[in-house]
Amino acid sequence: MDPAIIEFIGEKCMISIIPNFSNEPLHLIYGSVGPFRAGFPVFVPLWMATHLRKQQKCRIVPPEWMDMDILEEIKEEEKRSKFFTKMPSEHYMVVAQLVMSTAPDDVPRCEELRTVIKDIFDIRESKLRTSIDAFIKGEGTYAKLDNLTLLEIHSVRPILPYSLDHIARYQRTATASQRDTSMLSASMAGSSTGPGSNSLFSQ
Amino acid sequence: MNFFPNYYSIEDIFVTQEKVECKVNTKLQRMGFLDAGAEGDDLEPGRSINLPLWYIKELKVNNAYFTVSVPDIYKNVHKAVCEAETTHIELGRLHPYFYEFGRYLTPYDRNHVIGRIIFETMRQRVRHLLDISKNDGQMAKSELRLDNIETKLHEAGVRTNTQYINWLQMTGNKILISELVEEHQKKRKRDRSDDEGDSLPSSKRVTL
Amino acid sequence: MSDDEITADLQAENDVDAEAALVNDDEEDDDDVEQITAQKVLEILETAWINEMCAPEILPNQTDMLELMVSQVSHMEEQMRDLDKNDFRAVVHSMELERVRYIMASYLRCRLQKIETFTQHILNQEETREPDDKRLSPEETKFAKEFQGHVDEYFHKVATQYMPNQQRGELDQRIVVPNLMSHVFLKANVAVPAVIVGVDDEEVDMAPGSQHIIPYQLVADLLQNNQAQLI
Amino acid sequence: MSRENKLFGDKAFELLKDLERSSQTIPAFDDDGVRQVLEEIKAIFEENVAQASSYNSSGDRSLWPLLNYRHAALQRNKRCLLAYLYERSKRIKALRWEFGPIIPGDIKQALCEPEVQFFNNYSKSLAAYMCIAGCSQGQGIDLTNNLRPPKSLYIEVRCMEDYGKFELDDGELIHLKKNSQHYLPRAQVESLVRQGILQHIA
Repeated sequence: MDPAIIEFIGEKCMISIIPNFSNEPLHLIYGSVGPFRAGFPVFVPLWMATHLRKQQKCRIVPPEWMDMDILEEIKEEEKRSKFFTKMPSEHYMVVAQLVMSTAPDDVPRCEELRTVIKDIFDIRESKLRTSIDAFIKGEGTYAKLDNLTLLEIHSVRPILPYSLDHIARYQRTATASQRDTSMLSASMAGSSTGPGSNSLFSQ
Repeated sequence: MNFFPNYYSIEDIFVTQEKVECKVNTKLQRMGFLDAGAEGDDLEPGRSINLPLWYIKELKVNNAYFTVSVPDIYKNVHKAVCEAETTHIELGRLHPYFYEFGRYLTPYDRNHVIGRIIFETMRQRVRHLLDISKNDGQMAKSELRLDNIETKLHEAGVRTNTQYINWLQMTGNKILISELVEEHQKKRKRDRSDDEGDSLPSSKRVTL
Repeated sequence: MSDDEITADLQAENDVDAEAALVNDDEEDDDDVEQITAQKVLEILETAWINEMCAPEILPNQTDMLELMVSQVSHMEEQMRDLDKNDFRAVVHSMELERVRYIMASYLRCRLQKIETFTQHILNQEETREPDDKRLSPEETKFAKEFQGHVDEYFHKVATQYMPNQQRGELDQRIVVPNLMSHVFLKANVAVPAVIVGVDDEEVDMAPGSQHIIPYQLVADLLQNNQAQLI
Repeated sequence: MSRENKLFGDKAFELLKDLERSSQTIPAFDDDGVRQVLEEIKAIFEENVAQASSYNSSGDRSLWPLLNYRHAALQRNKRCLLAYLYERSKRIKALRWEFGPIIPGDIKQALCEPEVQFFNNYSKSLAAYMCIAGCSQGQGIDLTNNLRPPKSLYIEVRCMEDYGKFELDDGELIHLKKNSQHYLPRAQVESLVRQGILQHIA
């Protein structure tokens, strides 16, 4: 996995365009798109939208959530909430990135949007690192990650899964040797947090 | 990439190359070669010698020949571990394979603390690893305070972060020359300029 | 051929697909014919591809789906041949085909990598499996056996023929196996009750769409029956 | 304590350490090193056999720890040597993926004869697999292509060397001259970019 693959997966999202040409529907393997009528919006996969836009065959209609008021509200909510809020799109970063870089002219207040979306991602990413810390110190090897998008999950890959593998490995060693005596487990920092902190990841 | 040592794991072979201090319990015939200070052919009881982990790990914990002395490095971090203050420790300086070496020694530790210590230390330092992976390349290696395992995790984390930044700047999508081909081209170029360099009088080579 | 005819052909092709003309070819009995659209085939392949990238072990092969998709792709190529390569439709179809080819290539590469890493282990496991439960395709099995042979031959010529007293146990010790307890990211497709999530038998009910990080082995069976997928 | 003590297995470890340290594509096969390790293995084995038989006949257990130690040393030598070969086999496989079925002469020189054979065998099996991969009808999928998610059908490339004529699938002939720029189908020139003949500029 890398961002290019995550982008590839996100490019399947449907997005609205306004074509400047007319054509019969296209029967793609992934499903039919069209018919295309000049001046009328039609939904197409994101990869097709960016291609047509580069060929100047359409304008892209930014999704509803690409709006300053809505995103500011999401950002505030994300700051307030202890958990991860649900994003308006599973691939919000990919959609924003592709739409704003191929068609900045089609997006009102493009630069401001770019900043607020980056802010939201950064807030969530740093929240993710804090939650991971709490979860790991809480002796968890399992956690719920609801509402995190693929790119956000990817930001802690591979450190998170690999560290958990190591921790599990050393825990097995420790338990095997410690079955009888224990000199310090009670006084060990962190163990007092106890299980249950894995719920930090979601409601 | 995922750490799960097998027979061919270079990493694990490196760890098991490490030496451990052992006390000789009984006279061991013709094993004097293990003790540089030995006078005769035999290994004498009471001597202290360093043996490689690849041998130690084949012995039973309660074998009659040697008693393994657990290195102090683990005892020394005990307090920091209890206080959850391990992120400032230069693990790599304590031992290049702090975790894996400790893992092998766990059964020999009669106080049963090493296993717990490496486990707790790793748990406490994941946050540090995630954080330093965000500021790539700006820190000197010693500042990172990592052991070998952590270094690998850190490098992987930095790679993730770099890819992400490249993606944000839309520079990650080009097809690249294969790494091996590039290395090979560079080497050929180097070899060629070395050849030219050799033909120059040595006084001129300084300016090259 | 005019552009109209080609569009019509492609359309016809897809209309047939929509009525489920792609047929599962290993069933002789007409009643058992399983019908499936090209779109569905692509979805299955895409999920299999992502699962394969994220899973530590090799997963069941998707030869049937691959064959259907390969013939779909070549069929479409055939139909597009006479279209002007700058035609809007030709470009969009080609782009989609490139995406499909990438998924298939990446998927097979990923499997090949696992086969090369865990060759002996995978071959041993395949031997214990019933014909219907084989994870490798016949081509993969052939490749795996050849590959194991090449490695053995190399090792033999350079080293092992000079090594005295090789024991059976030593050979077993050298088998490389995947870490089934490695942590993976998982998304539940449906509600899955009572999934054991820890060594101490702690249980969790997974809601549809919920996401988790968990040791692979604890959820491996959820992938097999598509109750969940790796992400 | 002096570092002189002979613990066995040092040469074998060195093999591996040198290989690990090399950033080169693949360093020259260490013929001499491998031979030394094999000799050490043989020597340990023969000594152990001799002493084990005297132990069997006399029942004297006093050499048991020594036999034990040497057995571990023998296994250690084997492990290091085989890990050395294993790591090399991985790099040889990488050559096939990165350079294609023909590797540059100077790299080939770094391989010993059985390694060249391994490369050829691997190359052949891989090609056979790719021919039939995914379908029984004989139209394979080239797995050494399509390495990255596709973004566009055409890419802008600059030619890095005088390559000569290159024929596209539709029969069009392109003259690839050093520093010339072209707009070409991605799928058809991906491998030229990977080989460093073309550079992907946009």
